Amino acid sequence: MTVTTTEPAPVAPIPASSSTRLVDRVFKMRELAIFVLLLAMLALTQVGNSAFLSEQGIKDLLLNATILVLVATGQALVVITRNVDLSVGSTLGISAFAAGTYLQGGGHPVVAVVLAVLLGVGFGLLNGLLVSLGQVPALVVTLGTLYIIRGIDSIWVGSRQITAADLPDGFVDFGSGGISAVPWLALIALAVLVSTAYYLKHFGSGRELYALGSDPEAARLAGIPVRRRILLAYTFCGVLAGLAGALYLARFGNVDSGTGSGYELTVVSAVVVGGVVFTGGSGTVYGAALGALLLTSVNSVLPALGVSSVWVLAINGILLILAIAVDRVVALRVASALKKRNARHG
Amino acid sequence: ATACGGTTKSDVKKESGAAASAGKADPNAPTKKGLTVGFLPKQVNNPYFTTADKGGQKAVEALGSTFKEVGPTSATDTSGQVSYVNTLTQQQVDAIAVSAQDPGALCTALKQAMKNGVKVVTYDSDTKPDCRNVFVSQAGAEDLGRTQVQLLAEQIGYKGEIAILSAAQTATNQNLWIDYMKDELKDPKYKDVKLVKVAYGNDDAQQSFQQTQGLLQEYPKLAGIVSPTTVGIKAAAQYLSGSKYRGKVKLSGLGTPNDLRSYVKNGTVEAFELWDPAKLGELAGHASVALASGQITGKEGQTFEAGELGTYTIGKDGVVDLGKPTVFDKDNIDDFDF
Amino acid sequence: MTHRSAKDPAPVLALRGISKSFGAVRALRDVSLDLFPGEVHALAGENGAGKSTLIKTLAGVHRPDSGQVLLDGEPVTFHGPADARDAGIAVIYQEPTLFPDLSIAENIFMGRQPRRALGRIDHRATRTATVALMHRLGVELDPDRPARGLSIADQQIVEIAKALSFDARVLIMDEPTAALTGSEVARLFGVVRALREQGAAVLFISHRLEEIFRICERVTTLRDGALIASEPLAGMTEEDLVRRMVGRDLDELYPKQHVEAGEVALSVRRLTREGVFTDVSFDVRCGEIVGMAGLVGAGRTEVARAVFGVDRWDAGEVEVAGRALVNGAPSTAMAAGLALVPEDRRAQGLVMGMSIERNIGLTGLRTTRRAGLMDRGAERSRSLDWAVRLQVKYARIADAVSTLSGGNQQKVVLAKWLATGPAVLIVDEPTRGIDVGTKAEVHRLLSALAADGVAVLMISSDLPEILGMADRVLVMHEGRLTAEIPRSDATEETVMAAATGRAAA
Amino acid sequence: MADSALARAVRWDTVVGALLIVVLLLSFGFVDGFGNALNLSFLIGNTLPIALIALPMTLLVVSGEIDLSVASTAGLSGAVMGALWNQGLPIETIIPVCLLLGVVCGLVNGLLVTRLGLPSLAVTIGTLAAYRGIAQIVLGSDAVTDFPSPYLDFAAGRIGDTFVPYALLPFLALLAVAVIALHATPFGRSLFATGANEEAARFAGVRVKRQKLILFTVTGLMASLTGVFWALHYASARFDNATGLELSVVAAVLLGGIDFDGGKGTLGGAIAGVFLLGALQNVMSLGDVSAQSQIVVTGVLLVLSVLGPRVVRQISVARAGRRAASAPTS
Ligand SMILES: Nc1ncnc2c1ncn2[C@@H]1O[C@H](COP(=O)(O)OP(=O)(O)OP(=O)(O)O)[C@@H](O)[C@H]1O
Ligand SMILES: Nc1ncnc2c1ncn2[C@@H]1O[C@H](COP(=O)(O)OP(=O)(O)OP(=O)(O)O)[C@@H](O)[C@H]1O
Ligand SMILES: [Mg+2]
Ligand SMILES: [Mg+2]
Repeated sequence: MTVTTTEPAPVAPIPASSSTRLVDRVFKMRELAIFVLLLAMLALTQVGNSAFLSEQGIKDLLLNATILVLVATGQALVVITRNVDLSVGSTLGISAFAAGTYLQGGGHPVVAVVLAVLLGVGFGLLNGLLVSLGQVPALVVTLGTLYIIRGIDSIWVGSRQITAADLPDGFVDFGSGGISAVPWLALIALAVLVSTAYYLKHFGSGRELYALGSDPEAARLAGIPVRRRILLAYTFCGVLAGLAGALYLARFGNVDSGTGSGYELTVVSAVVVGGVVFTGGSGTVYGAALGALLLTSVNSVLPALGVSSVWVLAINGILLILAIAVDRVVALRVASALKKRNARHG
Repeated sequence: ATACGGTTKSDVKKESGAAASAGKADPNAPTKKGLTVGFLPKQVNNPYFTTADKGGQKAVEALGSTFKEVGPTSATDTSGQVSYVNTLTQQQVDAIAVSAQDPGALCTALKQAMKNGVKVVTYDSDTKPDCRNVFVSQAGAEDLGRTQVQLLAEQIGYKGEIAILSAAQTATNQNLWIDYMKDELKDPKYKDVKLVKVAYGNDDAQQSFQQTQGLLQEYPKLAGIVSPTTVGIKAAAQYLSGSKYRGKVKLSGLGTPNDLRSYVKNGTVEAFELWDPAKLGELAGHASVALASGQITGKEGQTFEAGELGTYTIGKDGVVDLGKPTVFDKDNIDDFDF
Repeated sequence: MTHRSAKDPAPVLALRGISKSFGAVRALRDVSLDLFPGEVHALAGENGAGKSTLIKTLAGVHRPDSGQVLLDGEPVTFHGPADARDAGIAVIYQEPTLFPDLSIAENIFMGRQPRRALGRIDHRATRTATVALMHRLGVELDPDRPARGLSIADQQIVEIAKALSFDARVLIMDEPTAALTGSEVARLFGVVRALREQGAAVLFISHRLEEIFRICERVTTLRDGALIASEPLAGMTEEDLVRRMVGRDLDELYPKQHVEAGEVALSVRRLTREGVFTDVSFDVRCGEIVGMAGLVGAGRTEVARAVFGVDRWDAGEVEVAGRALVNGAPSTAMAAGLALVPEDRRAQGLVMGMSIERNIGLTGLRTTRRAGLMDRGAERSRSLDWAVRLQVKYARIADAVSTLSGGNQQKVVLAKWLATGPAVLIVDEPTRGIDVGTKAEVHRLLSALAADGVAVLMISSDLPEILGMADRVLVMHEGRLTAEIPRSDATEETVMAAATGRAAA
Repeated sequence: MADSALARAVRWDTVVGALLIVVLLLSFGFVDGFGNALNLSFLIGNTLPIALIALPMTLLVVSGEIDLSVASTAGLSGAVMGALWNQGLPIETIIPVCLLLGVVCGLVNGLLVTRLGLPSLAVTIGTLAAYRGIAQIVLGSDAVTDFPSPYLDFAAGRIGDTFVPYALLPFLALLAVAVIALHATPFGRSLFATGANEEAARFAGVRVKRQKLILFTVTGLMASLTGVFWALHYASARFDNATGLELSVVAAVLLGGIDFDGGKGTLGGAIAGVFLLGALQNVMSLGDVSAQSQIVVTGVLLVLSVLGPRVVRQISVARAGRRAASAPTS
């Protein structure tokens, strides 16, 4: 009762390397779509208003995006693991204020940044521990910590505020300065972005973040230290939220108890527009950064075109939907191209 | 308008006039002690309101009564503010001093409060007149609107394009001021001044920031910006001071000395104005106690004592004006701390 | 070929007196097991006997309630799958555990990628190694293709490649062949033999007894979580093994009754879904069991999905009892009397967190209602009735199906569809992972259904099953129907010839 | 997994219900001003908008989707109501128009999700901005307050001197409909299946897309109903009405034990969550707890709502494990 007795015949090796490049290219297209959309939008605006892409204009665009890019990078990491951190806005707010208070008291700017980052680490760890040890839904937990951190911030800060006058000049100048059109802050964000992307692609633990977002149970069976990785993602997200807080302080020179509130929806939008899928396991930080750039640019484009601010919100929303729809269509194309290519009959 | 038998706008009568209480005012009634006055700002944690409410506290406590402050943490949480009115009513305070987030939304709750014997004073932002007893106005809206334009026009030499950076589109007082600004600009002496745009930064630092950028990109020849909101003027100042426009584009409007001190010193801002929020709160406190003591009811023409501030007379629709705003510049700014 | 290094009596891995309970269920009671290097060891038992639980205990997924795991004679405690892996134990779990978003290459080497300087991953080496593994298994799978969308069989192959990718001392395979057809099985066995020659210990689970006899030297039988016997296979017959597993003799394995075929119940005409299958036409009559054979990926499942309406078709038509079906609408197909037992029970057949009762009830939402509301009594009795008829082994009908063993889950899927009282029943790999006893039970059931006039289309990769049960055999090759073979002519040779495209019928 | 019986014993929705009752009882006894009819009617009236939206939201979340645009839809229908009222249209015409608008908003969400296959979270973050933006375009900076008093009285008033707001009665009717739809109909059953395993539901003949489209549409309808109610209750139609309400709804629904991965939860739990948060806020305000501290309490409650059941389960599992281990194995 044997099924078959034919012993296997050797199979021709797979012609692989060319197809790899194709896959790579096709997959990059997902980010490409957003990139093209962004460029088109900027070009159109430039046509409508020649001052838009002046040195100052470019600098403003980059500066506006910096903080969101940083937070979105951290968020992307968390979303890749099939979790979410809604508390980033609160963390940003409290660490910005902490850094501000320290600077107000005559502290050194570098120490202030470190302080903000450390606060970020603390809250990131808190979120990470709650989510990974408790194994409870991240959405609920971080919505909870969003409220908790914001509440603590409000109680601590009260009606105090920190203004540019309280900060060392060097710090504030750093926030708006740079090499011609490229602000220092944007360079920091870029460095963080590139190294995060490199880490995700080329290091084992980076790939494991994708794996456990893709299928947590399979990750456990594959011996991936799931809890430690989730903790890592949250801590990293907290670090970037804290760093973003410090940069926010430098950029706006102005923080109070409301700083960063409501930021979570913007960050999540940026990440989603950037093609990082909410069910985990796919997407890149470059995508998230592009999403952030797109979103903040919209806010600069509309005023520059003289669109009444009454229209801004509606256009914003419609653009957001457009961006995800385009992304989706491209993704479907990719999938069907893959299917055709890999069809086993033919 | 009732063609289909429905209820339309024209069927609804306009009500107006302050809700003067039934009882008569007795200007000589003794000031009651041991009252409780609840202050309900648009937003707690907002430095402006904190200063104002401190003034209120000073007045109320000086008169031998108890002060308390409650309020929502967001300036757009109208339902939150309504619940606080309800709560204060439940707690049977003697008077509520409230800065309304919305002219209509608080009405039902405030009327309910007045029905339960609570006196209602609005300050900074009014409700519909029939929903409160007295409105303590920071300054005549007309004064504020006109003086802001005058201040900026002087700085730009009565010549060039100007823009307004306001808060939310729905902010009642902002809109009123803007109307007066536009009216002031009709004066022939402003024939070379052109208002090109009203932008809205929603009292959010970052949005106000980007709106300022947008204004400058759209109108490269912009000579000046008026921002009749403390958040807006601060954000605009921060942007200008870090950009190539510092000192070239003039900025004026309403701001607090503490916020703008450094920008005045580094030349971004020449002069701006504001009333003293502490005094506004103080006056609201006095008005509350006077109402609760029965010295006034909110009718036009009644007068009451407001301690150091002097004597005030209630105007039309139950409005009390604090007085003219103060102009701050390099020379006097260090004399103020709020 | 039967080579055994019995001269080395020390087991690499051993279990001593292992017990494990899940709540009230005692999945393992005092079980011991020895795995010797250079030996393939079979683990046999009915569904729910505790085989997978035993494996998960060996792999560090479950901690035993009592008893010991010995590695090279030393007691060890595995705190997690990583510990077991580091000890050189490779495991293929019963249910594929792939990362759908990651490429096949990454899936295989996750956590153990070849490294370059500074601990960076060597992507190129990973790909090369994957290509080599695929070559060894004789399959063509693009290493860069994401695992999402792989058929169950391909997933299983990736799992096998994963286990082979590290030169494990112990290889544990929980029903690796359940989704595979003959040629892939043969490949796999070739690889297993090679590993055995190299001195690895292999633990192998399968419900296809002939496979056990083909590759194993020794068999351990479990029944109800208890150890029945551990003995050499030499000299045993299939009947002996079945008796150990079931505790009694088994009736005929393929109890096909002869039925006169009636009216055409299901008629598929020139059905095409671009890039997947082309121009497929066939009929199934009342009372007939039509088998559908083909190699993995031939497109059988895709045809079934399209016929049932889960996927849309691009051209052609489907009629049930003379009435044309709407394209892409499972609900109308169900209303017309069609039922599909899908291939992937976890993804398509069951709602894992839901109770057994409600899973079975899910196909009856249209019928078990009173005045538009759920009739819970009717739902329960319908579910109980079918769970009992299919001998599902459960503690309470309100328990989540996720607590059932793989085979019992399969029975729930069957129950869910049989409960609709279909006129046309399509079953896709109906006995995948089902033990011999139950398999005969399922076959008897299908046979009885056919006798009652139900038209049955049976897709299966288990050739003996097809040959034993089908009145007619349809064979697919690369998306086309290549042969229709009457029962009298159907042999392994004719079917395989058509399936591999070597002969046109 | 192994502990379904234990899991059932510590079902969070019953815990929330019990907690609500405890809070109410304690407040009656110990908090001045809580128990009187006026306060209770305020409490209920101010909680109703959240409760109204929580009804369809619960169903939506059970089926594995979410709609964050609800508050904007409510704002939009309020804005349209104000604009049309300013145009002189009769309110009897305006309200149906607004509800229809809500249906359209919901339909847009639903079509984007079901036809294009976009994730609902992303889509509704987009429409959250878009609908609010349209509201701003429609009504601009106006605040319309002069709605006819019979309507205002209905939306803000209560029956005699009781604690029952008029609006509570229609809400209870809607609640009953929603409870039956979710827990006693085949439709509700299929929602649970879809939420837990959409693929399997499709294979079982559930028309998943149509079902989701219906849910989004109903959610839009209920959101616009809430918008109309809001404008009348607070006698104020502005474009920024109900801003941020979506987070309150989500928080309350989560607190009520609805699992955002879909497939789990009860409507009773969700509504208990809504009123628990409402009651706690009321009590804390009466007790002069500052708004900032109230935020912290809300946050802590949310965290506890997921951590609590988890910890209880872990403890009982550990205990069961110890018992099993100590039992002699034959
Ligand atoms: N996580 C679990 N929770 C509760 N019960 C479980 C769990 N896992 C397994 N069981 C029970 O333990 C028993 C043994 O299951 P196991 O999966 O080991 O069977 P099996 O021999 O692998 O069966 P099959 O051949 O069907 O795969 C079954 O009764 C099953 O219901
Ligand atoms: N390029 C591809 N993209 C996605 N899926 C693919 C691709 N190529 C093949 N497949 C999968 O391979 C399978 C091909 O057909 P199908 O499963 O219908 O064959 P089958 O004969 O039923 O095989 P099996 O015995 O595995 O069920 C499909 O499940 C399909 O999802
Ligand atoms: Mg098993
Ligand atoms: Mg198949």
